[in-house]
Amino acid sequence: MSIIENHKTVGSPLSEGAKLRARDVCVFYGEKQAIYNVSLDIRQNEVIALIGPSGCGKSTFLRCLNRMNDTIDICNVTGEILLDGDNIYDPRVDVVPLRATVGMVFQKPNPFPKSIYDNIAYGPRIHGLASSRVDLDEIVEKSLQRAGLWNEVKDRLHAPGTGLSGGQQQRLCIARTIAVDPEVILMDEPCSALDPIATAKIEELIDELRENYTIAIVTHSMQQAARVSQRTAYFHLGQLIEVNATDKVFTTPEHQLTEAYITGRFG
Amino acid sequence: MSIIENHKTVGSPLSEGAKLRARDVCVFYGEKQAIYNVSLDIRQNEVIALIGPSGCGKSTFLRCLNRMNDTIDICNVTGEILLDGDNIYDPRVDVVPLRATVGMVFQKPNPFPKSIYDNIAYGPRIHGLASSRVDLDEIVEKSLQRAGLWNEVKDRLHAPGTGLSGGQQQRLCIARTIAVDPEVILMDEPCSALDPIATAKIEELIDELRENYTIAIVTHSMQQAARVSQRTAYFHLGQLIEVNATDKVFTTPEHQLTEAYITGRFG
Amino acid sequence: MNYSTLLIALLIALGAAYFLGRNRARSLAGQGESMHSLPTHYGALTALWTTLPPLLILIMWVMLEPRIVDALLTMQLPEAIRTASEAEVRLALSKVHNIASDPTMMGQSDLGSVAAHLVDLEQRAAILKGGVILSVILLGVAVTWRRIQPDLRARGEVERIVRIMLFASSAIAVLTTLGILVSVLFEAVLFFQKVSPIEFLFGTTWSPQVALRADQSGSSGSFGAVPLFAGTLLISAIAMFIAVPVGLMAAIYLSEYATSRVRQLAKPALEVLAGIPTVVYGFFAALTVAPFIRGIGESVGLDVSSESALAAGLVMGIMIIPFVSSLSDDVINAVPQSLRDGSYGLGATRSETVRQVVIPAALPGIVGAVMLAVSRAIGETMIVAMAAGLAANLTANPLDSVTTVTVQIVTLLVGDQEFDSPKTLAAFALGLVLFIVTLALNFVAIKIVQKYREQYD
Amino acid sequence: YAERDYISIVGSSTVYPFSTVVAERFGKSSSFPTPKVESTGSGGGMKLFCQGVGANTPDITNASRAIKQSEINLCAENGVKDIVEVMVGYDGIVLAGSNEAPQYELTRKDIFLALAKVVPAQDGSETLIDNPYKTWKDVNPALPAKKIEVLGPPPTSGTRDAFVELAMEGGCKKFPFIKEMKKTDKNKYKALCHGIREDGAYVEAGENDNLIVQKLVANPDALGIFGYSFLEQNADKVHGSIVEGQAPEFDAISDGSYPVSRSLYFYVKKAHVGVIPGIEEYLAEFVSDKAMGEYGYLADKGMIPMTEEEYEKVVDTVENLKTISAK
Amino acid sequence: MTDSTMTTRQKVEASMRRRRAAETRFRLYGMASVLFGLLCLVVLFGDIFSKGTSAFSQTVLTTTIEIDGDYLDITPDSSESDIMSANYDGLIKRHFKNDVQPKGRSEARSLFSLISSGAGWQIQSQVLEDPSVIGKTVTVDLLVDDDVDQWFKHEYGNDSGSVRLSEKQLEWITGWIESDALKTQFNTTFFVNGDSREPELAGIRGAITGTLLTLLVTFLLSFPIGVAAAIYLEEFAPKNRLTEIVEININNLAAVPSITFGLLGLAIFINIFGVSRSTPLVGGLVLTLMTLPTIIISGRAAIKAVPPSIREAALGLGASKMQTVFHHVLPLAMPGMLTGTIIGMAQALGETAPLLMIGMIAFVVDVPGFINDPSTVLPVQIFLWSDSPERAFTERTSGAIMVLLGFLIIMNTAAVMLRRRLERRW
Ligand SMILES: Nc1ncnc2c1ncn2[C@@H]1O[C@H](COP(=O)(O)OP(=O)(O)OP(=O)(O)O)[C@@H](O)[C@H]1O
Ligand SMILES: Nc1ncnc2c1ncn2[C@@H]1O[C@H](COP(=O)(O)OP(=O)(O)OP(=O)(O)O)[C@@H](O)[C@H]1O
Ligand SMILES: [Mg+2]
Ligand SMILES: [Mg+2]
Ligand SMILES: O=P([O-])([O-])[O-]
Repeated sequence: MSIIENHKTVGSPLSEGAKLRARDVCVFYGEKQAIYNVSLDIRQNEVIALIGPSGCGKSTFLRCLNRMNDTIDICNVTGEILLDGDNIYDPRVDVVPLRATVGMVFQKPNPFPKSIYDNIAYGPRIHGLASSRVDLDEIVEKSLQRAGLWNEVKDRLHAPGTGLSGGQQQRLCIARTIAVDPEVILMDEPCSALDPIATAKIEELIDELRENYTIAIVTHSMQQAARVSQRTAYFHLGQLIEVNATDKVFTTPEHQLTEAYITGRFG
Repeated sequence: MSIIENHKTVGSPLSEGAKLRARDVCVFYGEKQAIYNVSLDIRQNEVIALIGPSGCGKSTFLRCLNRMNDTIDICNVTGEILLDGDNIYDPRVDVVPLRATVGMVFQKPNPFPKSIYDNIAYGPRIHGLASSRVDLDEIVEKSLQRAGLWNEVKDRLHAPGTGLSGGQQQRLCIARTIAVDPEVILMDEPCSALDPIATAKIEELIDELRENYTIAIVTHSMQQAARVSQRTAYFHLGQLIEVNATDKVFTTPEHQLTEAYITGRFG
Repeated sequence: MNYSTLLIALLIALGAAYFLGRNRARSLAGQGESMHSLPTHYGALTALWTTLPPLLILIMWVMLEPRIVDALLTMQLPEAIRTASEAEVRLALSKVHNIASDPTMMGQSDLGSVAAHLVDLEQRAAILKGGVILSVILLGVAVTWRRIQPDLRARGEVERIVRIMLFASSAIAVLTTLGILVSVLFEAVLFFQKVSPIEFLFGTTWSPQVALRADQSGSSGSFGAVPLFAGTLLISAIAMFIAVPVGLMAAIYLSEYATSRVRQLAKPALEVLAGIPTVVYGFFAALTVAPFIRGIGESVGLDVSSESALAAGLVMGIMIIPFVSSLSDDVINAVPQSLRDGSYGLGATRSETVRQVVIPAALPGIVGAVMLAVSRAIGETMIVAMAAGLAANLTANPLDSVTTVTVQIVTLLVGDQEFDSPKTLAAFALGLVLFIVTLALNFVAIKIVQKYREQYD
Repeated sequence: YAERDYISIVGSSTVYPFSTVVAERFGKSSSFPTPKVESTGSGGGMKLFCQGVGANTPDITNASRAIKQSEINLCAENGVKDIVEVMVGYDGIVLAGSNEAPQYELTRKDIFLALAKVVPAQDGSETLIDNPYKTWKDVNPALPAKKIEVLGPPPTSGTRDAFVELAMEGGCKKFPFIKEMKKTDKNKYKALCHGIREDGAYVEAGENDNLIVQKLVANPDALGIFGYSFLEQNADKVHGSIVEGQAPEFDAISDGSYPVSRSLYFYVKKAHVGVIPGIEEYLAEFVSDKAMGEYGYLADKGMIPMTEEEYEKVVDTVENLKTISAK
Repeated sequence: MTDSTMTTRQKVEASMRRRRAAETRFRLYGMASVLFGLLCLVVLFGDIFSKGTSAFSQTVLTTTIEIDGDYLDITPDSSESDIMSANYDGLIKRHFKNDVQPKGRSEARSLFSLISSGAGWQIQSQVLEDPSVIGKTVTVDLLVDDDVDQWFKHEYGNDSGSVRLSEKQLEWITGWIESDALKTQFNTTFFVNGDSREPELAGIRGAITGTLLTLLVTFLLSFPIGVAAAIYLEEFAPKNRLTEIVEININNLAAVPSITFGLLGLAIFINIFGVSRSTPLVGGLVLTLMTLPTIIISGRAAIKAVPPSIREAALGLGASKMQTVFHHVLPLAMPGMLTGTIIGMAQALGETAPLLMIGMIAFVVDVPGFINDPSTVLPVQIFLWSDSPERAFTERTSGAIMVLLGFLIIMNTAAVMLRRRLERRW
């Protein structure tokens, strides 16, 4: 299944007054191109789901949005990404406030080798979000609660975060991210290791967060995409094939590839 | 929701002539008990799904079955686990052939920092499964194909395995495990990072493997459990609550906790 | 004010400035301003600006004060001395200093008045110094205090300063290299004017027996450095032959097999080996190991010289075990457990896991450790001088006595020397060539590491 | 230039043990601080000494040989013009063996034949051949049939220079045709007489004399070359070989009948006298009878005192601070 | 051998014999390596201890002596300098002359040589402390000469030919032994005195102080600079040709013979910056240059070993590069950096060659008070003593080595405890 080099995204990738705008973004890992000319707007207070087959570049694209790709030596990004109108790839931009504003939950849970408490408290501490110990305790508790982890860990807050189960680690990382209260949250498969109940809890959280924040979520579960997102973007081999309202994508996809993917006829 | 200390598993955890039998297994992480008196038989040529809320002990139990828990210092296992009638916790047992016989796919993908080829070839090499280079190439190709990764990586077999996307890494780890051709395969959420197509591919693989092997799979997706498994075991807070034929569990669960979990009424 | 008082003052200023800056930021934030950075960043910034400039001034002062004082004193010296040779002036100055430090002598010398002047100068300099430093401190506090406004990017500024300090630190290491190169190069060039580089590099006879005195003589002396390099190679090879397997296996055992108790005792115990003075190793090698080897050799009918490369190499190997073992143990320990799990899960034995997964993942660190050990082996002198002799034999037989480049450098430099004799200059030429050779060695090592580097995670 | 109130001494490691005794006694019995004595080797000491004048250069340098003209020139270039040379005494160089081995009776000719790189052919002709001798008996039938193995200092050492000049050259000259050569081809003569064999019979064993002593104990067949004071201290372990019929004993070295001994010196920067406190007093202590005299404490430490006549001259030099140029 | 009809299990079982053997062998190699290292340590320690313990005792001669004010020409009211310069040696000589009655001058000399030349100073310091003893008769434990000390301590000179004492001398000594005047006591001198050329007066206090000061300077400079350089090179420096050259250079510095650092120190610190010779300051500076490569190299290896996911996690939360490094990478790399520091400092603690060039191989009697007083260090003291003719220095050399090792062990223990607290596996 080969696709044209310069595919034009179908649907409505762009929109007025968006919070985040990606324009003609290409990403290379060394020689290998992983993202081809993607343009996509993400609106304030919306949840956008990024879906697509494994290896199609969802994580890569997501990582562009807060310049986490900078940390990979061989990774090279071209194009523009504007946050509230400012190009985040401008050399004068300080990535630190950027990343504090655009938070990220990674695909593989990566707790710090510190206590659970310190894992959560780290962000608020460096950003000076808590003025006192009590404040901080509160932030930690609140974040853990919202991530649905509080009950499981409340009596071992000072045990190492690395001693948690897979799903617990994932929720810890979510809690850690929301603890710094970013404006945009990027989530790379936040529920992949979670049971339905925990998943529901996180989906609830996403719904709740949407009121004040902008969220981009990578997911493999179409049900989840359907449940939490307003718009869905479909990636294929590094290209953005289609962006549309979620119900439209799942009921009447415009592009044949999207259709093939969501109906499971593939490969 | 508190449960009685010495819960008796409902359903049919035991069965004649099983391949793997767990008897009264308790697991402790230091002081903390993670598994309480679990007894469960796993039959030859069956796929058993382990489900339950995050942190309930699924991974822990799975890791007992090939003594992967040995690698965690503070972890302590009591009870008996018999493979083909031999207690694998017998001090005289050598874990090496045991683990070659009972293979494992981990929850977090952990490719070796080697090339994709070497990741797969590692097992066959140490066990001397391939008598020639050609043999080995064949094993590698076959395993990657069965894990649905061949097409994506065939032209970069000598690129590092750590440079793959999350889902690709997960499939790499599956391929690595089946490359050594174990008799029992333990899979800890093998599809958590996979898109529906790749998931379907893996489920197909599981179905195919079942003819010759015994498989235990941890999953958070009830649909998946329903699709691939013959029996389902439900864990809750370290206890094995119910074991029954999969369709029975999902249609008429015996235990109220199971019912609460599969209907999503919980917490 | 003397220097220790000033240093204490600086320390106090450091603490005070930190709190001042932080509290100002806090109070601004308390007034509802949204500060760009955390209060601690403002504190750190204030602390840096109040202590760094005075510290730099102080260092300059330490270096310049004696020169300026002496220049001023020189003008006070009697005409006769001042116009005489520079040596006279220096002598007089030394004398003035000595008189000044002993008040009873003040009146007894014609230089008494100059000494009194010196005492006076020193007092004034001390006051001036104290004043300058204190005002710079206050200036720093004041300026930074005023600069603390909501839009001051304190964190960025602090980080820039820290980054400069980090850079300066690594620059020191590079400057050291340059310094060494310069200090060796000049004299090496002089050497090569006397002895042809061809002879030096390819000659196979090393016998620096040249005359140092007009009334004395030696044989003409030959400076073929090949035997020295061969000896260095031989001894280092023997040492590495001990240290690498033993050290690496010990590291593996400690990090992968041993209980944490054993590890915590054995690792530091092995580290003690690196700190035993080399004299001790030298005596041990010369008086215990060498006769032992000789005894064994003779019992099987081999002709073993009483000084052998083997004895020195073996003992040197023991000395550098901890370089390999401890540093490797650290990097092995840092390999994530998930990699080991992956391997065990496939049914690999511990040793297979170690050899094929852990070691490759830890390779860059291990190579670093081994290179450090090799370096130490090449640089060691005492053991070789005491146990392997000083005779430059060109041989690959470990039972023969050999010598190394470093030993020759040291003996040439501490022996009876003369600044322009090729015998002394040879030390510098050897140093230069050794420098180049090890540079090449390191280059190769880095290339190997880059080629085989396996980045985990 | 910071002030310095103590005397700074550098130089020979051979003179170091004697110089330090004086320094220590001087420090304890006077109101001056104890001088600092560095062991840098004679050449290294000279280099420092000749760097210039002033408190940051040493006042005195010890040497196990006389100062060289080139060094005097260097000193002069750097403004060190007036140097006082003080002879300290003698140092016997011994060829010692383990007490478990018999005492050798050697002549300088034996030593030369045993250790030289090239020797006259055995047939008595005037051809020179690479040293063929393996055992002492080969050299001189009167000696035991033991392998020639001599542990001695490396070519960079002053002791080696002295040994070569005194023992080897002395033996070398016994061959008339070589002695002739001195007049015709001085360089060849020296190369011949001073060249030590490098085939393993002469073992360059470093400069730690205690180590050589202990190696001799471990290896009784070998001989070692070192200073008399180590022989004296270790008389229970090693003995000195007889050279030219004379054992290395105190009196024999003192009166010159033991042929292998050299003089030790130190040099004083006259310009520093009066600038650095205590130099005169230190010199006085050094040349006092209780230190340098026949029964002085330096003799106790193994230094061989000089003759009465020489001593008089030294005392005179020191009292009048006679510089080298005025000599 | 591997038959395609065999099942995996059979193939694995078939390979197990060989692999188990390999495993056992591997494990044994590991254990043997550790044991070998420890054995070497034990042998070296045993060697040193067996030679060195006797350095901690000293023979003294108890005698009753009259502090004869007339002979000494002092009274309790004399000035301090008069008391200082009085002839105590003469007093002691007179005392023993009267006591033992030697015949003739040479016998007297051999009698006097049994008493340490420090005995006079012993009396002197006693009188200085309390001038009222002048004119009284006091009992003192006089130090004996090193020959007597050696003979007495080592079971009367068990190596039969102990010819350093004459018949007559042995006779006197035996007399003292019979009257219980000769005994050994703990050698406090060894710990409170500076260097001396008389073994019985020689101590290591100066060298210990010098070592402490020198290492303090070394540590205070090399640790922060080394860590900072490692951080800069690994985390901040752009990865290009230049940094590669820098990296190679630093690795290369580790192979530079240590004496070269002495040359450099001489050229820079002494000749250019005018630091005085033979001081802990210049010694510390030179040793800093020497230890830096070790700390930098091990520090870089430790930083490299921190998994990138940790950095990502911190960066993703909006931590700056600097914060990521100082909050996460550095703590995780600290154990490795400490190892490098331990080894580097241990090396600095045992080093002599570079100190030669900067004048620390020296005879310094007075204990240094600060980093710019002339001083020496323990390894130099050991080196100098090991090359002294006097036999009694042999045991003192070993004694000093024992002290050095004690020093090393204390230093390491502190660092090791710190390291243990910081270590974790992830
Ligand atoms: N290494 C460890 N040290 C201490 N406690 C642990 C460790 N690993 C797991 N636990 C605890 O044991 C319990 C069971 O963990 P386990 O990993 O088996 O859960 P799980 O059922 O696999 O959950 P998930 O679906 O989230 O992966 C949890 O409470 C977890 O926090
Ligand atoms: N560090 C890297 N180096 C080289 N190639 C990489 C790297 N990371 C990702 N890639 C490649 O880039 C492509 C896109 O990867 P990406 O991680 O964005 O996929 P994804 O859509 O997130 O897939 P998944 O759902 O499996 O996580 C893949 O082909 C992958 O192999
Ligand atoms: Mg991904
Ligand atoms: Mg799990
Ligand atoms: O140190 P020396 O010059 O006497 O060998």
